[in-house]
Amino acid sequence: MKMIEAIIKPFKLDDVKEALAGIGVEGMTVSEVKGFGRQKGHTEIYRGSEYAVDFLPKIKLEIVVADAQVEAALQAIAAAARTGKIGDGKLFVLPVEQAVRIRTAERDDQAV
Amino acid sequence: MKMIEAIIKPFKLDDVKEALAGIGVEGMTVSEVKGFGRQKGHTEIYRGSEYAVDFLPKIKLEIVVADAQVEAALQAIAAAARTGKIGDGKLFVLPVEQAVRIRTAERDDQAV
Amino acid sequence: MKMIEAIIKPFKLDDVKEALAGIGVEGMTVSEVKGFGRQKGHTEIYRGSEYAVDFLPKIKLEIVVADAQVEAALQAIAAAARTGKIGDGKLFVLPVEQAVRIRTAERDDQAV
Amino acid sequence: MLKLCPWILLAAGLCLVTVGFGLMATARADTLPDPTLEQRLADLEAYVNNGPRTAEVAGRIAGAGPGHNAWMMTAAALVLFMTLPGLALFYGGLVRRKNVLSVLAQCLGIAGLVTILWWAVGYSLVFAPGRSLLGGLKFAFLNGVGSAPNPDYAGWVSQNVFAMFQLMFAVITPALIVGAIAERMKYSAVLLFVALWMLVIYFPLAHMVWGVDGLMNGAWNAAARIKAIDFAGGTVVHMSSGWSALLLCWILGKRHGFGRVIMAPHSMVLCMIGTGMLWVGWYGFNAGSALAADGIAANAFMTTTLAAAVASVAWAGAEWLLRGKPSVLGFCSGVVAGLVVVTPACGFITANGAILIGVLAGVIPFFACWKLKTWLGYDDALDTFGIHGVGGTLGALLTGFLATPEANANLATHLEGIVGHTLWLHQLAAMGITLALALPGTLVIACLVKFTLGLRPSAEEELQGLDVVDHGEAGYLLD
Amino acid sequence: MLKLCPWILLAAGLCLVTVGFGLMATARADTLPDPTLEQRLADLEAYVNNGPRTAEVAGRIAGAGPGHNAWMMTAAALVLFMTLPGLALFYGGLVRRKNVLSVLAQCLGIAGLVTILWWAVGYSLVFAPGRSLLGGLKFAFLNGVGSAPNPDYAGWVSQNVFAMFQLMFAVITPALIVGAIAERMKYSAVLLFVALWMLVIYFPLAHMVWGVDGLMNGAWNAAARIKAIDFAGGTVVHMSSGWSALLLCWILGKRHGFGRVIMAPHSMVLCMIGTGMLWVGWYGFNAGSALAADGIAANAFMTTTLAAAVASVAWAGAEWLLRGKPSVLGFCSGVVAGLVVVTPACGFITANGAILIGVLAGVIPFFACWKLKTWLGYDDALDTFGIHGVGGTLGALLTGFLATPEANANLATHLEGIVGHTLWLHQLAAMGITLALALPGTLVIACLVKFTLGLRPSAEEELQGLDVVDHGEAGYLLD
Amino acid sequence: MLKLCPWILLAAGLCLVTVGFGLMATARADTLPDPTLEQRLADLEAYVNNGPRTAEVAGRIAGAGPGHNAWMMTAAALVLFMTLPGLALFYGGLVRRKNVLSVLAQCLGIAGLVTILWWAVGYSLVFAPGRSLLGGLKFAFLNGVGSAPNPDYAGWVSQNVFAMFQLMFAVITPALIVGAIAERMKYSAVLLFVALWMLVIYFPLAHMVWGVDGLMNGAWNAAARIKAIDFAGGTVVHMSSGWSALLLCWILGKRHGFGRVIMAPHSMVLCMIGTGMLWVGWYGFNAGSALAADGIAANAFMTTTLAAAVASVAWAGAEWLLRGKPSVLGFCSGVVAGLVVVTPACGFITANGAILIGVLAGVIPFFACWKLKTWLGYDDALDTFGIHGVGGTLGALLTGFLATPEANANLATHLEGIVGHTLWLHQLAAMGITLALALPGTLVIACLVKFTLGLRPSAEEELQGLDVVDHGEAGYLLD
Ligand SMILES: Nc1ncnc2c1ncn2[C@@H]1O[C@H](COP(=O)(O)OP(=O)(O)O)[C@@H](O)[C@H]1O
Ligand SMILES: Nc1ncnc2c1ncn2[C@@H]1O[C@H](COP(=O)(O)OP(=O)(O)O)[C@@H](O)[C@H]1O
Ligand SMILES: Nc1ncnc2c1ncn2[C@@H]1O[C@H](COP(=O)(O)OP(=O)(O)O)[C@@H](O)[C@H]1O
Repeated sequence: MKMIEAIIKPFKLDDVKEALAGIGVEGMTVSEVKGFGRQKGHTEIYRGSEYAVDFLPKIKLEIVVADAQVEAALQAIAAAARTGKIGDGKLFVLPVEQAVRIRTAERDDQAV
Repeated sequence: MKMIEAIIKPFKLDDVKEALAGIGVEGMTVSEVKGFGRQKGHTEIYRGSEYAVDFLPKIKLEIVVADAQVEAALQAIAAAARTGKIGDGKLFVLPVEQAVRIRTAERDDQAV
Repeated sequence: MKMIEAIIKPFKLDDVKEALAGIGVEGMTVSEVKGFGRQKGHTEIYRGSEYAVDFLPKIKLEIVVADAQVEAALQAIAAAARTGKIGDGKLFVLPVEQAVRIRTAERDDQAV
Repeated sequence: MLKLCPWILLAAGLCLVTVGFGLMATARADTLPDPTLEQRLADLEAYVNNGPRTAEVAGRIAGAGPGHNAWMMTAAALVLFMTLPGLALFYGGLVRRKNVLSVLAQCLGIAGLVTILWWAVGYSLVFAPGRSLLGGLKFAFLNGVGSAPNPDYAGWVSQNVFAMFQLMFAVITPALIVGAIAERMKYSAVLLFVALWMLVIYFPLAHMVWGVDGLMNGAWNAAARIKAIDFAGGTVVHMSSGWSALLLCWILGKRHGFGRVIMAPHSMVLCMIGTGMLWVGWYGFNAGSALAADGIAANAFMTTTLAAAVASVAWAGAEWLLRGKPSVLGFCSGVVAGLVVVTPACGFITANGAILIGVLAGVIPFFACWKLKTWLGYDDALDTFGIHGVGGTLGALLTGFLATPEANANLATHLEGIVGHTLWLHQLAAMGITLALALPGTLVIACLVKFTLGLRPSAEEELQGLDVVDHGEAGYLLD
Repeated sequence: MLKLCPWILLAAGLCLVTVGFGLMATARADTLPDPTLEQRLADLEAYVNNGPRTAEVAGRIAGAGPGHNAWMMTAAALVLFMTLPGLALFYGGLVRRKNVLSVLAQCLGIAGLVTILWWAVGYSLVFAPGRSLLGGLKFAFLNGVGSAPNPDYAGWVSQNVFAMFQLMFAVITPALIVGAIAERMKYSAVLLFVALWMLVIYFPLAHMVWGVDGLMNGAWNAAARIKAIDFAGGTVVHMSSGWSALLLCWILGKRHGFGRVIMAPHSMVLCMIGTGMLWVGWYGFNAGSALAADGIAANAFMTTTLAAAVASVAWAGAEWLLRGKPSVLGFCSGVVAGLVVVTPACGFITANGAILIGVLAGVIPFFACWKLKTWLGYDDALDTFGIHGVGGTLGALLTGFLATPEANANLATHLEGIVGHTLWLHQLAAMGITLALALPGTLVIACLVKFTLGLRPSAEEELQGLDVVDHGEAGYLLD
Repeated sequence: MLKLCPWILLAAGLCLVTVGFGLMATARADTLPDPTLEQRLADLEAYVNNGPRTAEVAGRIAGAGPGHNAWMMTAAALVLFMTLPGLALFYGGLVRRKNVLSVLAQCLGIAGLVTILWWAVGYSLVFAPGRSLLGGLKFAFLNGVGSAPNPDYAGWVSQNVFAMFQLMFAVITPALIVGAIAERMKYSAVLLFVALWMLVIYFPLAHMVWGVDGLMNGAWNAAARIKAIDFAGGTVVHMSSGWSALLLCWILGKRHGFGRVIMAPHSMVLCMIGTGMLWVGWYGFNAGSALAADGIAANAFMTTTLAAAVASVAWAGAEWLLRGKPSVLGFCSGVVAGLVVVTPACGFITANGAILIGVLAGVIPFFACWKLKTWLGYDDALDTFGIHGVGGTLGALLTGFLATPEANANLATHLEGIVGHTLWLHQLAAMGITLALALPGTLVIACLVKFTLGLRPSAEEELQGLDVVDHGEAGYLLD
């Protein structure tokens, strides 16, 4: 099993979810994060003070899939999340050694 | 060392924390996430518009433990977090290659 | 490639960012988390009720770097984040098997 | 679906009834003699002095007086402001995030429901002449309640404005109860409970205290058996709601996880906004209860200010001494406690009386919330009993000791010989009657609702939060 | 940078013009005879009764009357409160987090812009005597608008207070439109649109309805061709803004992602705070429109309360029946709908009329927002049309049927024989004229803005949110 | 624990003192002759005109007049609303999330503390007759301050209402200082500083400007050495707090991380809500300062509206021109700046004067906040100096040039020959005295507090945020 950690633009979440559903991946865990990278932020000005807001809102998805599904999932996410503009985000694949479904105590591939 | 990533129902956090303390694990990092999975969300209606809120609030725990403690921790978390109802969550185990305690620069098993 | 997961004190974020920039690391993903550990929280009292707020606000950084950069990055972060007081945080290093830049479909070391 | 029947039916029923209801033309015998210049002058002076009109002549002033009407419209709007959004925010900020909308919905629903009841029968049962325990039906459906003043209550204020001013009191009283049962009572049950509570408890009680022929209207009803006084609602509003709330939250049981889970306020900021609005609105409540922009209103304005400010300092000061830190919730609680305790007294006491009330209002409810609640172990979620029950009781009693004709000459009319002597015994009697009506009444109503609609949501629903469960909405969407 | 020229230039231009403008000394012929005691008494009674002053003598009362002035200052402040922060919060809570400041900025900008227009020409074009379609320039730059009353409108209220009271109406009307076009219109375009809309639509319309020689001022202008009545702005305020909003949001097009992305309110709590403020402020709007603290104001106060409360119950009740849950947004929408529908009627109807209005105001706009919007497919983001357009239209019509001299004796002056008979036809005519002015006017103005400044931000900007794009700020910083 | 002694002791001490204090019976010699019809009429007319009562007869009007009392109670409530929750939100929204409650607690604590001081000695030191620099102790503990008017100030308003109205000014003035020192001053130090500041600076200054025998009360004290005018508090309220704030924040030093860390407002939404409330409440402040619902109040209402609106447009317009985007904070800052600058002038100027004030109020404080602060490098966290210090100074001076008897006939009484000529020199003198009192006073008090309680929390505490450190609470709990 692998965990795919995907950092994407917030408004692409629905598209990515649909794309994953399309290849049979229905489970995932989502969090709001802030990204630093090449994409430039904006400036906020409050009376005398200027602040360079260099963090940008991003969505992080964690999706655990069986090894065989990894490549399909990467393709699906990348295709759905791409706008072609800087800041589209990254996909990282991490190894997962075990998985447990809490409700049933099923393990590993059965668990996700 | 391993990192256990546990996705649980929010109101189970206190129970899980106690269960972990019970086996000597005192450190962890918690974040609020949203889960998609088999568990169904609810519908919100605002005047003319219906929205299927299909993400559900979950708590994510990250706990780094020595290899020997992994199984005990998994058992403890699963037992404490289980309600038997759909949506109880998952446990994932990821390998950790190094750990550093920033304050002391201690490394690896000493660091957690 | 490795993912360095750094848990630090919130007000150290700017220092850490600068330190990483100093060794050429410009990309990272940040989230707000809560830490449990040795550091003690505070007590909040609302009329008749006392609550021990034992979670503490922390910042989590996820930074994916090439294997060769890991040690330098660990040093840089630890130096910048250290106050010497309890609760300074941890660094964990996890293996990353693949990386993709969504915009260009570049892979692995090119992607980060 | 079925569960909302009581409410819908009530509203619908009342609407239908009114259709068949003929509109009474206000007959007016214009055969009185013309006034002399002197009488016309006297009438104008009566307006300025808020005195009685010259009777027996066809006065040239048709209706209400602008200064008094202006103030009473302002006051009525201020009292509405206390509930919407004042109290809703004060309470809404104190619950957990998942229940904030349920509190707002309860305040909104109560405002709507009570207005309908008030229009249909409530105003009449309280303020129409009747018997000493309950008013008549003369003003049902607000018939005959026009812009002319009703001299039984306020000679220079339009009766429709008076009726709306009093409506706002009827709205906020049951809304106070929401604080005790927050986070764990079904929405339909709240509404049904409130509807019955108004009919069984509030309307009779308000008539007894403020009705022209009410049993304990010591200041205005010469025939009152109990010569008690209650300027703006210590018994009617705060004791009745506070003690009913205690009983109801005891019947209801504790919130799941009470004492184990963190149930801290999700937004002290909202709570403080609500507090500010309550304070500002309370000027309408207290100074408005003079029913005129006269010297009594002016005095009530001052005593209200002093009591609120001193109590806030006293409560926060007690925290500082006993716990090391003064909290925003402490200041806010003190403000509200000071306002509650001064409510029955505000029009009858001097500045120094108000200062004393402020000190006691800061300290005694503080102990009720801090210690009493822990000892007795009830889950009064937002301290309705600790503040309104205890505070209202304290205020009603203190009024008995601190009221003085020096502050309000009316006390020398029917109450000479009582004020300053045995008044406090009459106050005790009034407090006893309030409890004798509120407690058994609440018990019966709560049981009735429990065995029909049921009082509580399922444990799962309670954990999920009432916002989503009862209203299908979320308070905040932060992404 | 260039884009803000219209606005800056307008303001700057007006400022310069006024420099050369001479201040008119208010000449006063003090050669009238001294009043008798009887006349002095009559003047005082006229003050209390809000009647006409004794003419032809040198009355001893120099200016306005304190009771009426007090109420009108309060009312004007309340109507400002409706917009800032009331409406801003009501709307601000309903948009997504990334656009909340853009809504606030629109309300603030409109308040500023309209005040400048009002000072320069607006007040004069509406309330100076002129022709039946538009007032004159006598009061341009508020010249001659002092503390003495203008007996054309309110004999006992200072004209400057009257002017500010009416300004607050002029501010909130275009701000209502913001609800329809929220989240997707450029800030500069909003301001230019509003400036033109005021000049072309609001000022003429308000003159026709309320101007002393206005075309459809049935109650006060004996020469009015259309004998319609509109107490506080059903046509002028709600129909004009509601229908213009419909057209504008149709010209503008839908928000990106409309129907696909979740566009739920980011803070129902803010929305509810705003609702409470709107309700409280609306007493200034409706009861203030009596322009005195008299019996008509008192009656409007009552009808406003009843309609708002009943409509909130009706709307939430409809939700409960048809969808299983009453929502906070339902209660809030019902409150606002009730207030909108009763606006043109409030000073002319009885309590029972208000109850009927409440029921219809809860049900009909509910269906407009629930079904009509879906059928027709326009993106009226926050339901300006569904509530103000539909509600204003409904209210203007119902006024024709429910107005009665029993509630307001003034209806028996110029309108005897019409009220209770053909009044509704006159109302229909007034509604027709309102649409005939508002719709083509909006079409032309919107096109003009579209082809000069452009109406919408780029898709990318819209996705990022208008707060950052148009104002360089974020609504909340939660870390 | 020890640290709160000053405050507790103060409160407790005052409470004790009052116990021994006898209540003065207000003796009244009723041996005056009966009034004639003519005199009774004249009295009624005096009420309507806000003129002086007929002396030397036993007038039939016992106390205050309802229209004026109604307005002044409303105005006092509005001014409280400015602080709680208005200013608390305006400031609370501008700090970082971890300090929001500390700002609210400072506003609440100041409200309580100042009320106690006011009751004990403050009202008396300001408004009891005394010497030109400070009032006497006649009204200590509000003794003798009843519902009868005090003709030295307002012949038709109850003195207790007048005292509460003025209290609200005394509350908001030190609360303004909070903006400069936000996020970095110990709570106990804030309270001690404020208590001393009131005694040493505010009470004398307010007496000099508004006291019946005050040194610079040009409008009402014929014997005033400095014939300056200040309608609603340009010197007393805004200059005194603004300049003291500058000095205090300079003594205090900068926040940790100033200029390096993002210190952006955590909630512009709260800030805007507060702004709306400030604007609405300011009508009580400015129009209320007429101390009657008369034509002067009416004029002040108009000028206040115009200045606020124009300044908001000017400030945001300046941002738009110079930085490309108009911000919500810009509009809000402009509104407040406009209100500040027009405060001393509002009852003395015409509409056109108000427009001019609006333009300057938008532009000059904007530059102070934008450039001056950067040049001089002080950390005036929320721009108390930039807006209140600079704005108050500007307003006091402009009043010297723009005041005109055309707007306020009272200017022709004691000030004929000065208004329109050398008035601005008197204004300059008054401004000088204000600074001469405020700056050394603040320096001494700040040092005193610094070397007893200490001014700042530890760096660690400041980083953690004052909410948890000083109050043991969190502003929001979002999970
Ligand atoms: N080395 C990295 N480790 C972790 N996250 C990264 C890294 N580099 C970039 N990111 C994440 O990816 C997001 C997009 O990266 P960015 O460099 O802005 O553009 P692009 O995706 O087009 O290369 C960043 O906002 C950040 O969240
Ligand atoms: N493949 C997955 N990868 C990551 N997280 C998952 C995955 N599947 C489920 N989850 C997480 O686990 C939670 C519970 O899963 P769900 O399918 O709803 O029920 P259950 O835990 O009973 O199987 C989800 O809300 C989601 O946060
Ligand atoms: N075993 C662990 N797994 C994951 N995170 C941990 C673990 N132990 C500590 N942490 C994180 O590190 C933070 C700091 O740890 P703590 O024990 O308080 O102090 P120190 O860093 O000085 O050892 C915690 O708040 C928590 O977020």
